[in-house]
Order: sequence, then C-alpha cells, then structure tokens
Amino acid sequence: MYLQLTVGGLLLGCIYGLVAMGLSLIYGVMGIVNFAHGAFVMVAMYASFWLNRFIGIDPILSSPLIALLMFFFGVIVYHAVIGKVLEGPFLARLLVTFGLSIFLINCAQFLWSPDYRMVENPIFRGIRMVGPVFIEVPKLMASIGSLIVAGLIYWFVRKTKTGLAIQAISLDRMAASLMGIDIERLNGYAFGLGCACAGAAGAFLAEFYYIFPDVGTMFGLVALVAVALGGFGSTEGALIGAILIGIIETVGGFMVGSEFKYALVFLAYLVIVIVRPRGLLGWGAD
Amino acid sequence: MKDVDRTTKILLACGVLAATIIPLFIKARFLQHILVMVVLYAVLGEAWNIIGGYVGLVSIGQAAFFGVGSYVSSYLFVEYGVNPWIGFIAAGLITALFGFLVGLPVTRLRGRYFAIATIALGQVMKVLFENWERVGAATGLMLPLGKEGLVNFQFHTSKLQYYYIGLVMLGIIILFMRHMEKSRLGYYFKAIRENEDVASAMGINRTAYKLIAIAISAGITGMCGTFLAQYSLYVEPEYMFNHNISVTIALIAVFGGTGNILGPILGSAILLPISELTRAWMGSTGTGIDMMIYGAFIVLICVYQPEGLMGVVRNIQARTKAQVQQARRGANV
Amino acid sequence: MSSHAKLVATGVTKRFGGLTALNEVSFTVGSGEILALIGPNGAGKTTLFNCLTGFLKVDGGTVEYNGLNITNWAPNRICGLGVSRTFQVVQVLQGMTVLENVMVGAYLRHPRTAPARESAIAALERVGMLDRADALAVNLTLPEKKRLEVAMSLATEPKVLMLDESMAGLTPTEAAEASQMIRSLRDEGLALIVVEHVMEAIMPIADRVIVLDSGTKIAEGSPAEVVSNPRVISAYLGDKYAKHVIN
Amino acid sequence: MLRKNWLSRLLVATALVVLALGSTIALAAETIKIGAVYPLTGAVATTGADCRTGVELAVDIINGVYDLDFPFAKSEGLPNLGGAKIEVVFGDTRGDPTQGMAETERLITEEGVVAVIGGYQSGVVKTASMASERLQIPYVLSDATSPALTERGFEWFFRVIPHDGIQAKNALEMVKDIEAKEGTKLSRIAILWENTEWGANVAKAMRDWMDEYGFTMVADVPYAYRATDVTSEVLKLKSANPDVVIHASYVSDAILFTQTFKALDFSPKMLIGMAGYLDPSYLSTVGKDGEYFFVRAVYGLDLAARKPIVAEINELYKQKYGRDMSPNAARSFSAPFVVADAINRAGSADPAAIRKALLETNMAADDLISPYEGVRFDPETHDNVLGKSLYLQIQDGQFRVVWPFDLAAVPYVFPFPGWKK
Repeated sequence: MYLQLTVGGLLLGCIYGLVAMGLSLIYGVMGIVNFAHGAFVMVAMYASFWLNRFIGIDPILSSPLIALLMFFFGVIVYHAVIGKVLEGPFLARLLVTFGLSIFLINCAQFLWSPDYRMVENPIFRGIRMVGPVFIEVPKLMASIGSLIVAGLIYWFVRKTKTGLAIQAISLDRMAASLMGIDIERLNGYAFGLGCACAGAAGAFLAEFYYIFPDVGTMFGLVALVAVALGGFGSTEGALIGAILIGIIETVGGFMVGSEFKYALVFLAYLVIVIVRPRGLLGWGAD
Repeated sequence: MKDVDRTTKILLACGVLAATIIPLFIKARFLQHILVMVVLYAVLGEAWNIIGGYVGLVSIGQAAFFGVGSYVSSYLFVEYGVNPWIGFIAAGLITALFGFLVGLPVTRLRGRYFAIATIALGQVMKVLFENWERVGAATGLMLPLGKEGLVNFQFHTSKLQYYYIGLVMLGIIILFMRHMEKSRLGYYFKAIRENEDVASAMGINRTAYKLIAIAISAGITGMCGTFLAQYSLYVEPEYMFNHNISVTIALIAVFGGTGNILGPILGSAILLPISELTRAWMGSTGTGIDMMIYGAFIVLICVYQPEGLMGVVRNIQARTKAQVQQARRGANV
Repeated sequence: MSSHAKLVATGVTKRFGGLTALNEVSFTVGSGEILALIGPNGAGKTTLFNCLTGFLKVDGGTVEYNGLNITNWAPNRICGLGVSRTFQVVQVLQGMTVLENVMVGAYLRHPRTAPARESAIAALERVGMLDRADALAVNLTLPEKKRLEVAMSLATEPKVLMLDESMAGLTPTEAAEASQMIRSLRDEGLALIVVEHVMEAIMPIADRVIVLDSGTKIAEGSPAEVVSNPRVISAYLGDKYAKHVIN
Repeated sequence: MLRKNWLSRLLVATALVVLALGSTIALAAETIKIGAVYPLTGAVATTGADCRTGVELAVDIINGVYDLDFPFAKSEGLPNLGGAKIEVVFGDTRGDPTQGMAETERLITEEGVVAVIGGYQSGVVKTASMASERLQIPYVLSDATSPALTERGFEWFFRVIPHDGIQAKNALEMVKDIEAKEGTKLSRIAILWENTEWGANVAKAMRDWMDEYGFTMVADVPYAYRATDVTSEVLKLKSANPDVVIHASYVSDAILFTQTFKALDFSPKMLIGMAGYLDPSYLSTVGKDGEYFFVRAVYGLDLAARKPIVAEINELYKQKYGRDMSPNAARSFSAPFVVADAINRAGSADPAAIRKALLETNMAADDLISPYEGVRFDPETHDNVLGKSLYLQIQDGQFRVVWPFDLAAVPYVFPFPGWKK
C-alpha cells in the first residue's frame, strides 16, 4: 500500500516539478514570482485540447509543439508586460502576475465557457501492473516527459552559450550587462523557457486531466510552494521540492487524512523554510 | 509648500464630510452594500499597510487573521451568548495574539519567502477550520437573528449603521496611523523596511518590532472579520478564509499606494466600485469579461503606475508645487 | 563627563568555511581614546567590526564591554549598551529624509518625538548636514551619505563609536574637518575605533594603532612605532607591490 | 482552492441597480415580482444557467395559456388575483455568500419582489435566506439540500426539496431494497465527501441513518474540494474494501474520482453519486466511464412513464431550449409553482399573507414533475414532509430511473460490472 502511495506521489511530484521548474527558472533569472504560472498551464492545456480536437494530435505527441508555442507566448508576455516592471518596485513585480493570472483565466472563460472538457481517446491510457503496484500509463508518460524536460533544461543552462549567459544574469545582472550580455533579450528567452515548461506540463496534463478555466490555479499554487521549498532560483531544488510535495500529499494524505493533505503540504513548507529560511537549495537575494 | 498643504487639508476635510453625510441620502440597499464593502476594505487595506507598507513584509495571507477574528466573536456568541461587541474586542485581542505567535517563526523569513509563508498560513488555517468540529467544521456557524440595534451589532432595515461603524473603525485606524507615523514606532517600522542591518545598528530590535506590527495588523484584520460576520451573520471556512480575500486586500493597498495612510483608502474607494461597474455592465453575461478587464487593469497599473494611486497624487502635488513656486517667482520678478 | 567605557576583545576568531578571517585578535579601547585599525584590503577589519557589533557570530574569543560579556549578542542590544558603528559600504535608510534617518538613531535614547528630533538636529549640526535635513537620503552624494551615517551613529549617543572608512572619498578639506570632529568626540570622552584606508588622515590623530594582516594582529602601538614596524612595512609594501602588478 | 473569485463576486453591481430603477417605473400594476438568485457567473455558472431555464419555463406556464393538466397552465396568470402575472427578477450570486446576501436584498428592496427563490449552493442560501428573513419576505427553496438550513427555525423560509437527511435515508433504503431483491449482503458502506458545508452535511446525515439501518461504515473519507490528485483517497477506500460507496461531490471532483477509480481498478458492488454526477458536463467528460453509477436526483425523464405530464413539460422545455430538461432545471422548476400557489390562495401579494398561505400549502403529487408525494410544509421546520428522492442509474449514456421500484423505468444493473466492461 505505501509502495503504491509513494509511486503515486512520485508521479504526481514529477508533474508538479515540471510546472515548478519553469517557475524557478523565471524567478532565478529575473526575480519575478510568477503567480500566473498556473494560468499558463491552463492555456497550454486548452491549446493541447484544441489541437487534439481539430487536428487530432494526441497531447503527449503534441507536447513539443505546445512547448514551442508557449515559448513564443512567454516571450511576447515578457516583452509586453514583465520586462516593463522589472525595474519597478517590489510590490509591482509581485502583483503584476496576479493581474495577468486573473486576465488569462477569464479570457479562457470568455472564449471557451466555464465547461469542463477532456481529451477524447488519448493514446496513452489505462494502467500497468509493475509487481504489486498499479501505474497509470498517462501519468508515467507525463513523469518521464517531465524528467526529460528537466534534463534538457539542465543541459541548456549548463552547456549552451545562451544558457550560460542566462546563468550569468541570475548571478549578477550588473556584471552580466557589463560583459555585453543583452539582458532584455535573454530575460525574454528565460521567461519563454519557463512558459515552455508550463506548456509541456499542460500538454502532459491534458492527456488525463479535465480542463476548465480555473484548472491551473491549484497546480500553480503547489508549484509555487515547491519552488519556495526547494529554494528560489534552483531548478533542481524545484524538482526535488515538487517530488517531496507529491509524496507528502499522497502518503501524508493517506496517513493523516486526505482532508488535511494540502494543509500538510503547506505546513511542510512552513517547517522547512523556518529551519532553512532560503529553502533546501536556495541561494541569492531574498 | 504651505499652499499645497492647505489645499490638501481642505480636500481631506471635504472628503471626510462627504463620507459622513452623502451616504445618508443613499437609500438603495445595494449602493449601501458597496459603501460598506469600501470602508471594510479600506480598514483591511490599512491593516495590511502596517506590515506591508511600513515594515515591508508583504502578506498574502491576511485571510488567516480575518477568519480567526470572525470565528472568535461568532463562536463566543453562538456558544456562550457573548455580546458581539465584546466578541469584537476579543477577536482583536485573540487575533493579535495569534498574529504574534505565528509571527515568532514567520518573521524570520524575508521577501517572497515571507509572502509565500503567509499564503501557506492562510491555506493551513482554512483546512484546520474546515475540520474543526467544535466550530462547526465545514458547515460553519450561523449567528441567530436578534433584535436590530447597536447593542446587538445587527441591523436589518438599513445597512448604513454598518457603514458608519466601519467609518468609525476607519477613523480610529487613521488617527492611530497618523500618530504612529510621527512616533518612534512608525520610524522604526520604516527603518526596518528600508534596511534591516541599519535598523539593527541603530539599536532596533527587528524581531520585536516586526512582531508588534504583525500583531497590530492581525488584530485589526480580526476585528474586520467580526464585522463581516455580523454583517452576513454567517461564518464558514471557505467563506472567511478565502484566499481571494488576502489577494484583494494586498491589491487594494498596492493599487492605492503603500507606506502612507491615504493609499489604501483611495485604493478601496476606487478599485471596488470600478470592478463593480465593469461587472454591472458586463458581468451578467457570465462570460468573465468583467474580470478580464479587472485583471488587465491591475497589469496596467503595475506597468504604468507602479507606485500606486498615491504616486499619481504625489506627481500632481509636485507639479502644483512647482507651478506655485514658478508663479511666485514670476510675481517677484 | 560621562562614565568611563571600556571595550575589550580577547582572542576573537572568525572562520568562513576553511578560511580563517580573524585569528585570535585581542585589543582594548577606552574612553577618550582613538584606536586606529589599519591593514591591507581583506585583512579582516570589517569582519572584526561585524564580530564586535554582533553582525557576525564569532567562532572563538570574547568581547566584553565594561566587564560585561557581550559576545554574540544581537546587534541592537550591543547598540543599546552604547557601542555604535557605521558601515564600510555606506548604508542609510534610502527612502527617508536625512532628518528622519538620524531620528531613527535618536529614538534609542529619546522615546518621545520632540526630544528625539532635537537630539537628531544636534547630531546633524555636528556633522555639518543640517542644511540637508529635508533631503531624501537616496539623493545624497557618497560623502554626504558617509557623514549622515556618522550622524546616525552619534544620535544613538554611543560610548564607543566604530567608524568604518568614514573618510574615504572626502576632499582634503572635508577630511580635515572629519579629523577635527573625531578628535573633539574623543575629547568628549568617547572611545573611537576607526578603520581607515587613508593612513595620512588617520595617523596624526590616532592615539594607538592596530595593524591587521590576513586576520592576524601583527602590530600594535603608537602611530610612530607602527609605521616603523618591519612587518607592517612588508605587509603594506607587499600589498602595494601586488597592486602595481594588477594595474 | 481559489474557489470563489471573491472580489468580483461582491458585485452584481450598480448597473443592475440602474437597470432596476429604470424598469420599476415601466411595470404594470398587476404584475407580481418574485426574485430568483442563482450563481450565473463563476465556478458553477453552468449549473446556475441550467437552473434559470427551469424557472423561466415555470413562469411561462404560469403566465401563459397551455393545454396541460397542470396548475396555472390553462389560465392566464393567477386566477384569484384577476389574472395577475408573475415576473421573475434574476440576481447573480457568483457563488459567494456575501454576494448572495447583497443580491437578495437588492431584489427585495430595489426590485420590490414579494418572494425569493433559488440559491443552489447551501452556503449561499444561508446568507440569502438570512437577508429575506431580516426583511420579512418569504423564501422558497427548491434546490439546496443542507439540513442546517431548516434547522434555524426561520419564519420566512420554506424548502420543497427533501434535505440531505431524507436523501441519505433514501439512499440506504435503496441499498436495502437491492439487498433484499438480490439476496445478497451489502453491509460495508463507505462515504466519500467533499469537505464543504454541503458535503459535511451529507456525511453527517449518512452516519446518522447508517446505524438505524444496520450498516457498517468501513470508511469515512473527506477530501479537499477541487483536488489535483485523489490517489490517496481512492487507496484509502480500496483498503477498506466496501460493498457500497456513496460520494457527495460537485462536478470537477466527480470527474477526477471516476478516473482515479478506474485507474486504480477500484470497483465496489455499488457506486452512488450525487449532485456533480448529474451535471451534463460530467457525462460528456467521462463518457463511458460513468456507466452504471447510481445517481441521486429528484427528477428523471423516465418519470414520464408514470407521469405523462413530465413528458409534456419536457416537450415545452425542448421547444424553448432545444434540449431535454436536466434534473437541475427540474428542481428549480417547482419553486415558482409553490410560490404562485401560495399567492393565489392568499389572494394578495402581501408577504405576510403569502407566508401564511405557504404554511397551508397542500399540493398534490400530480401538480409536480418531481417524484414527491406532494408539497406540505412542516409547521416547525418548514421542510416539505412529502419530499422523496429518486435514484437514477447511468445506462448507455443516459440517466434512467431505477428506484423506487414502483417508479423505475428500467431494471437496475447490479453489481457494478467492473472497469474491464
């Protein structure tokens, strides 16, 4: 039973992790806490849904495309909104994404009504027995996808020139700009990349989860806690934090009572952050 | 300088007078309701302002305090028949104590870690109350209808009484904050916001002052909780601990401009009716277009007027000041 | 005349990971004395300040004030006792006016606003910044900020005042004024610890000099003694030599 | 967890007031206004819109002339008031208690309605009915089921629909009936409920009745509304190994649980759902996976087999809205008739007279499209003592009435055939 729960938590955590990594990347590079990240996931879910409805591509197969679309969406959002508040006061930076989130969620309601939708006949469905454990195939696919994306991000940030430049910005904006790095452009890329993560997560989720305008809110909130738990600015920390949350949610929910499971998640955050005020792997400014 | 001050004062006096007298002529219950909400959120915004604007600790979990306050008075009333006014005071004290206790660990956090910790706090409190049988768990508590009147803190025929109670609360908090701004407390709060290291070096006990701030803010917010409980005569976790209450409070304060007294009042007085107007014109379609406009509005404010409405006011003031000076210079020449 | 004050550091040690930033540094400073703390960049002067005033926890040794062990006390308590400091990288309350900045310090001894304001004005006058009282701190020039910092520290009415490179970036005239002020503070019975990179400014007024190098006290004595100390010369020459290579 | 968009919901807004001011003047004297509050926007907007259609149709029938054997159908308006017509003024609660209260007050004071109906969510009805109680206007509820609502001893509040206590009792009666018919034992029962005001009340009612009927409760599982994942909840159920699972849920969680039941291959002998399972978007989302769930309702198209009027009214509904009447619309459909009946008997639009008439209400089963045995209010609680609920089962993508057996349109399928069907 606990094995089953742990596996369930692990799979859930990987999906949270994908959302959280994008959030963490954005924070790490430009110090923006993106409260609209859940809304981005929602946008991606609708995109996958419509692609499936009209062209018939399965969400998991269309995930690279969705990620790409979301990348451009992110770049546009960055240049239209986020870039303009980066130099602004702390509160404006904190709240602008709240506004963005409200806007996007209600756009979705306006365009597509508050109805629930679900991708019909996804390719990956059903369950597999691995030993004594049931594994839901779509969640497994989503988790694998999420780990692949995590690997890609790791590779991108550590090994590519653009990635290194982005890292330089997150370490020291001033120095990076003095070294001739075009901060605006790279911030845009980083924001786009964060959105692409949300996009991939949305596509994977669309495979097995219902879709409605407010669907991303809870994912965004949990991812936020995962990022804070792992430490703002650390993508690995975000993934670890998210997996931890997934496991706390399923195992803790089972042991203590599922009505308390989100309380447990938030409580875990409070406890960890009080012991380690910058999260598990956090660094940099507050 | 003096001229500007005087015009500001006259404007303020007019504002106070208008806030006191005009509502007397508003008979439409729904408009009265809007007025009540405006004063309630102005008080909540001010309470937020104490920690968010002065001390610089951004809370997105004020609903935790709001909910606790609403439950304190309601529980006392339902269970022991305690007069709501005593409950009101008790709510303030208990919520302040609660804020203090929560603050002990939480004030160690800075910046967004603090902000997210407050979100977490709000959610945890909601879940706890949803499962706490003694206070009705998810079912909440119903406050019995009593005789209307100031003594019972219940009014049925009109809402103006609620409005004036809210206005008095607002008046008291404004007086308190004016006093605070000019006293050691206010200076210390601002010093902590500006630079914690300097504050320490100046002999300020940061933790103590942060705790004071959070306790005051929580206490006032808790009293507002009692106010809403008496207004709707019903408390329920989903209703009183709603995350959107926290977000709205922070938005109003930021929209108005933080770190000064007038900001949250302006924010509440403008943001609430504006969002109602968009709803009024477009909300009944059920398409969410009103909230789209509301969201876009917040984004635009953050982008183009990040200092809040008070930023606009200050710019205008500076401009008039410059004009006055110029005019004077012109006269002298 | 205020009561006698005495700050004693014994074997203060601070490590950052494997690096020993301060190695058993000991010294004493008392009322009516100017102690200059000099040493090349990275010698540990600012770290020592931070350890003395509670901003960093020491890994060994004790700090005593008038016989009271204040090792690792919170900074605000240390300040409350009468040990005040300024920062090397200037730190003021940017969003507040000059007068408000100083009042924050003055409130420590004067809880009520009117006396605090008077005391703050006196402190501002002392550093010659009264004319800037209504300016926002963020709009000040660097030397002005340094002076403001001194005024803030003075406003806490310290018995021991630690100044971290308060004269850096001042014109010769301003530096002379600053020296004059430091001297008059000493005459009023304050104990002063002054970190200064500009030896020319500090040597003439110092009563005693401590030289730090790589976290270790390498010399202590009167300015004349210290300047002729071979270890000091080599530390500084080495430093200067290294600088030449970089430039 | 961002269930209600608080701020926005504060406001149904000034323009409505403006509209209201305009419209009051235009009104003819013989029109009697009643107010209806529903969540027309926000998270449960689809349901609110659905409820609204039921009310609209009811008012059409009352005001117009229809060749139906139904109250007020053949006459124009209310006969005892010289054919006075009913006008319904809608208010939007946005699913928020504060807003619900404000809207109800606005309808009463600005619009001058003489009675209020609607609400849908129990939490909203609590404050909305509080407003009508304060202003002494009758409130007739036909769509929210929390027992707490009628336990307050309100003088002006009446409820047509059976509350959760009665519905819980009916659920267990159905299980008993099936036990008897199948000659099997279904003693192990699990309840699964969303941790909200409504869910908690359902659970409470279930617990109370379970002892009475000699069932054993093997699991009592609350969960957070609108969860992202319910693996732990379902595993908990699974480890308890119940024969019957009773699930109180709104639509989003109903969808998620159905999928997780399937994913974790959890198949008890009977699955009984409520509320959310009735929502049209439940079936359209889960498709075949919803098959053979039992769902609680107070309406089913199949009732037409026993009550021809149901088919006739559904036909009218279809003409107007182009689809079959949903159970939610049918729930709301009854309130305007109860109010109209009371006003007609009172012979006046005076709220106190209406209240008095409501207390004397005695409608027959034939005057309703619901399976109730009639409408008669308990003098103390004002609950309908003749209320009764139905159980439907999803068969071939349709809700079929299967219980009570005397109203059943098709035989039930038992036990649940499992997920590999």
